[in-house]
Amino acid sequence: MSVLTVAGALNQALGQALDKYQEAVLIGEDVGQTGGVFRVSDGLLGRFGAERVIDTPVAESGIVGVALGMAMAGLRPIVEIQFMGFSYPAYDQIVSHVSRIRNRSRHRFTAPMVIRLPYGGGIGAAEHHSESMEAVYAHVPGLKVVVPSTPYDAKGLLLAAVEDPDPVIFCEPIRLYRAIKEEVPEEWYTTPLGSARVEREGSDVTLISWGAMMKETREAAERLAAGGVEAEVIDLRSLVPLDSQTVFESVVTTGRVVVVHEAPRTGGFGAELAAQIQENCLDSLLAPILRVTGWDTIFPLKRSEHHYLPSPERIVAAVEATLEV
Amino acid sequence: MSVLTVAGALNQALGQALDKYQEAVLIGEDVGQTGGVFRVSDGLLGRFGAERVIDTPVAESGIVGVALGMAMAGLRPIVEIQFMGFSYPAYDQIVSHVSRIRNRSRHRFTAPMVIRLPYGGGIGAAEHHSESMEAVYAHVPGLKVVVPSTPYDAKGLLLAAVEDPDPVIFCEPIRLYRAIKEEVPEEWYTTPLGSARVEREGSDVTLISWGAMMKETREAAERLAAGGVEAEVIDLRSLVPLDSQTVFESVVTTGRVVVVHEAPRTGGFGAELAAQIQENCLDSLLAPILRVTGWDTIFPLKRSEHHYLPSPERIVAAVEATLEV
Amino acid sequence: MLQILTPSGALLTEEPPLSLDLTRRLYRAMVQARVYDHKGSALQRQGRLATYAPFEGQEAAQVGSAAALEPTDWMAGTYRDAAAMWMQGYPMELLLAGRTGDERGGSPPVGVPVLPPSITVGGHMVHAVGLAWGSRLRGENRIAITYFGDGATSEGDFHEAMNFAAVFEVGCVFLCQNNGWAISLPVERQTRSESIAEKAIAYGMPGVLVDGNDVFAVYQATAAAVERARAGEGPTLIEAVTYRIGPHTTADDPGRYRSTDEAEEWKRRDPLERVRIYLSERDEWSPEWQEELEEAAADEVDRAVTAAEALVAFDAADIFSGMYADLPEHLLAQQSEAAGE
Amino acid sequence: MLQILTPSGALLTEEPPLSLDLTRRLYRAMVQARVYDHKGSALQRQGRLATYAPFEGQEAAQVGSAAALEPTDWMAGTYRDAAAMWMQGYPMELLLAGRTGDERGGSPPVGVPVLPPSITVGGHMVHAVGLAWGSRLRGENRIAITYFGDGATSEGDFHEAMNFAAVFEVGCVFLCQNNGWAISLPVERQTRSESIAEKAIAYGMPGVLVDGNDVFAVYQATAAAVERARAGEGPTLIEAVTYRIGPHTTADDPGRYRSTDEAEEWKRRDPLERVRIYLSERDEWSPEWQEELEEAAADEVDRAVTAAEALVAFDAADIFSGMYADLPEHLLAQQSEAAGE
Ligand SMILES: Cc1ncc(C[n+]2csc(CCOP(=O)(O)OP(=O)(O)O)c2C)c(N)n1
Ligand SMILES: Cc1ncc(C[n+]2csc(CCOP(=O)(O)OP(=O)(O)O)c2C)c(N)n1
Ligand SMILES: [Mg+2]
Ligand SMILES: [Mg+2]
Repeated sequence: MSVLTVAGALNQALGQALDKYQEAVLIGEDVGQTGGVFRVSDGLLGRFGAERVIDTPVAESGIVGVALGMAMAGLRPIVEIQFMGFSYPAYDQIVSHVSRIRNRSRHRFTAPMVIRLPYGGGIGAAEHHSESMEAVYAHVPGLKVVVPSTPYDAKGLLLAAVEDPDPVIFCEPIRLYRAIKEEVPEEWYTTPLGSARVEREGSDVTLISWGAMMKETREAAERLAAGGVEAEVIDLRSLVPLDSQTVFESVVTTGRVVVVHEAPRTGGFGAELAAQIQENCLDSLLAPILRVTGWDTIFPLKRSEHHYLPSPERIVAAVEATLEV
Repeated sequence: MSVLTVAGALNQALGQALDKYQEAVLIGEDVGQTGGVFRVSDGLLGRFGAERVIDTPVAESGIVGVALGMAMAGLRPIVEIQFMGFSYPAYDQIVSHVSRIRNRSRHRFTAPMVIRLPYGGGIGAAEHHSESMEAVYAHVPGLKVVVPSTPYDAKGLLLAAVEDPDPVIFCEPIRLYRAIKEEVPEEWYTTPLGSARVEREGSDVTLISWGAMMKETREAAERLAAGGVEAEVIDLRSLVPLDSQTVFESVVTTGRVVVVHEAPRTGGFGAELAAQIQENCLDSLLAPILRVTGWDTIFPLKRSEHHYLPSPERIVAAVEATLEV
Repeated sequence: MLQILTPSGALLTEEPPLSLDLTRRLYRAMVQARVYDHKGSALQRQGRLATYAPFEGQEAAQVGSAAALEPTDWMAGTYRDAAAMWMQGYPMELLLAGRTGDERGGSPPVGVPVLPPSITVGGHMVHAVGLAWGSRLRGENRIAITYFGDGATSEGDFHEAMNFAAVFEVGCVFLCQNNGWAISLPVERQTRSESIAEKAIAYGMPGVLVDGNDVFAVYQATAAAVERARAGEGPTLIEAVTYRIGPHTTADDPGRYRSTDEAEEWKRRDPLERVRIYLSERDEWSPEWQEELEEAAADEVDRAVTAAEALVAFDAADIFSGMYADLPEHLLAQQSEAAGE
Repeated sequence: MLQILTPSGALLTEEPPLSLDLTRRLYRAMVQARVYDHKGSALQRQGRLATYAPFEGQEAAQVGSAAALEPTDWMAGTYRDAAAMWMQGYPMELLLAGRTGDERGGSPPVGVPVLPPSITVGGHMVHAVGLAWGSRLRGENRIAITYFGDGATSEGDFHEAMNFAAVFEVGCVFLCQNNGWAISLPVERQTRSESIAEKAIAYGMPGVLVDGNDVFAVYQATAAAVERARAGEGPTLIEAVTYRIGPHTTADDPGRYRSTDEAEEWKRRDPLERVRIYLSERDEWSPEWQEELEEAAADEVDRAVTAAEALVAFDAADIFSGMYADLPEHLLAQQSEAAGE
């Protein structure tokens, strides 16, 4: 056991993955010499050499496409795209090829690869550096989409993603890279993809979130508890596959739901949750499912980030609104 | 008035747009010499010349990016991407630049452009030629997303999109290009973006759809009527902006909703509709909102298309399920 | 431009680059290709195939290059590269099955190192780079070849593939069949470079221009590039100058954008005819042999068509079963729903 | 490689390409740039700017090229091109406002033909092509220049921009500042081409290699390219060889990937010093004038900083108001919600 940040846990997991799988490679811009812009791959070039920790030219589509070729040749590539906002040049490779090669070839060629996307705002970065567009990956058949929010899960989910025989979009909350620390086992362990984590139990309302927004959600639950409202807090951890069962079980007890995400509201993954919940638990719903989300605007620059990011206040207000019904 | 197909109405609209706006240009692969793979721009090169009807190299990102530059210089480009499945190489230009230049420059530079995307399956085409990924555009702040289903609306919506000062993703249902004909006025008219059309009135259930799936939805409504069930049928026509009011008004009367789309279910635009409807009309809902959609699979090849595409039978069955509640 | 055998069958080098035996084999393969291609268009007209992309005129470019490979070398080609693909082991019936609209067409037997034909233009070249690179990291002695058209060179992914291959000295051969057209756009309006081969300079890579209708030239250039790749010296770009005699696909009408004179002109540079003359002058060709070849080729295509058409159609559950190694719950549920369970 | 003024200030041509007067103006602009740049890093350390991307060492490449433009010519540059941008009219306070994290920094006054700095690598070159092309279609006599780095040449969009410009003979000047590095990747591992200028061959476009630290050479090469563009003869690629003396951004630690020797070596080829010597040898420079320039430059930056910091922060409603010409209903509703109404 050591006490690690999310970045530290990911670093450990990457090292262990490269250790265990001779066929694993880490590939991306500046992942080697500098250890990545967030230093998540710090030290790995030294340990595993330039054949397996590969600094590439600035070409995201090429990175993903070449990694797919490697995967089909029997490697297990772990791709880093520097920021989720720079994954769009690779969108075609991801949607048209990575997600499809298994089906196109009826299992003959496969894409056991992980695409790591640091995502989310709150660090005062320039435009394009604060994206939360997980929904445009969750809608793509053939992908899995995973979002850890704690050091423990970051390691467990990353190792599960590396083991997975299918491509995984692995969203890493930038804001949480170094915001929290916890004990993380040294040894190899995996957190199954598709299992949500009930982080806090409660019977008055269900709060559902993932990734960076878990921090605000957690804080809101604490404030609500102080006011006598017991919120059940679910960290989805994985959007595809989705652990609907855990969600439904909670909703059936509480009857009230607030979904929290940083992405723009329209067409965000919160919509999918609301659709599934109402379809499966309509009779249990005591109030409409509310969404506390980023607005349908461009993520603002540093001086205005606070106007955009869902806050504990907004979450609490939404819960209060559902309790009034 | 003349009786036109969807393709014919679009052709007329393109000609009128190029006529009215000297700054309008049509740009894409094979749009000129051949009149487009679907012949939607037939005859326009001859009428307007190669400066305004531009056959480009095979490079979708370049087409969209260059068109954005033209738009910022004061033109009004109408882009054709041959099939929606080939718009992904341009996803970065659309998401990172076309949708954002207005906000990035606080109205100083704008993108009054239309991006035409023939979309949808059912014509037995090769892989990538049958995409229905409107949701990955609807989630992008700064865009508008429009989908006509009739010749009349095809013309009216296209002219509205051309007039619009902001970028419009214009999805053209391939399967309907020549499937229906109706009277279309010769003169210039626009169908406002963001207004749904109640195609059929009914009080038992609300069927919501758009684009190609209107055909199956209409057919389902007819079959239901034969069985004594009166369905209200709404053609959304525009996903962003969305005419929520028309939807809610119908739901309040019927209390039952089935959303029909061709796109994969998870994260499709049907989820957004369900989320909004339950949020605004929960008390009116007599049954869960159901979604009849494409599956979360790759759109299959010719021999299996019928296993994928929502059919009138599936829609009728869903309606019957909601009526049983 | 490298040419070894002129359109009239004259040899421009002292020694032929191929034995007579191999020449006869390649001629046979080209006859096979021609017969397959005509049959493909005919089947489409009968409604037995979905849209078909003819490659008449490009037989030497495909056959000559594929002949230079080892059986384990990777191949990533396009919808128009059937002959190259089956020469590298892709079963003809699967190529046809793909064209009937059956997913199983994309699934060559284990051991066949050929990706299913690329339908997107430009997206597959990076895969070839990754295949060769991945095999190198695994210590395998395999290189890759990727086929693409003149139009594909305009896509960003062509650029990224070429650059990655060059920077990392990947053993990948880039074989461009410049057939003059990308649907309705002539190559002169696709690019302003003097040739496509010349684009190699931008990547510090050798670029070779060959007469793509000369099977000797194509073979020789590809063999050299393959040798270079296998020796770990990196990639090569080969431009095989050829012509698409037929329409872009059976859905296309070339009358809208080009004169028939052009195709007639190119027919005089036919890739098969010059080899026929060459062999004939050496008493290695006879009308009887030609007939034999054509019959065998037709039989082979018929056999493949029968096999492709014998595939029992998918049921609804099958369109799910290719999606993941293990279907997640929501897909299992949808699968049952689709199967009407 | 075109060089006119050596690092030691010697003129390699008989006649200087610029008058002494213009030389003094460009020197002044470079001093302004140097002062701005140092101040930018300092302000970032004080927490007054978000991450800042220094461009010390690249002053001649930016100033020399921008000086060759007409005031109405379009410009699309990057996060590292402040000097080029303000020379073309982009207010310095807006560049700084952008760096404080204020959207208004992206909004130059009407009439300033400069796009806000590109943050994505490679995406803006196609815009420059469209701007020049669009202006041509409107019958305006405007060309475009786009600035980008060595790293950006690896992106697919570079390729597509170059190809479109060449095929359609668009009046666009592609100015690559090859500063040796793309974050931690040296240019030798970015591409295997002999030079970046040479990549022009792939597009049938002239490519020019210049000493990017020689303001005379950069000016002359750009003026020629601009003239060519304006005459309707099409695009040119210019590679200005220079060096990023500072870190990639204030968040970067170059110690992780390069030796300080390299920067020291390049400081001996400083773009300002050679002009100083040149002017000084012609009695056009004095320590007093230098002091005057530096003071004026510092005043100008201070003025700009004050103006940038004087912008009253957005309220919540403002983050919506830039989204569409007319806000649709759902955004109006969200705007009220955000404003707590
Ligand atoms: C990304 C993408 N864009 C557009 C298309 C439509 N399309 C199919 S083939 C083709 C032309 C390709 O020309 P070329 O590369 O020369 O190959 P050829 O067809 O001549 O063999 C186009 C534009 C596509 N399949 N994929
Ligand atoms: C599409 C995209 N990918 C990655 C990045 C991250 N990034 C920012 S600057 C940079 C290096 C660019 O190098 P170069 O083009 O040489 O310009 P320089 O920074 O040296 O001026 C990278 C990779 C980005 N901003 N955009
Ligand atoms: Mg071609
Ligand atoms: Mg650089």
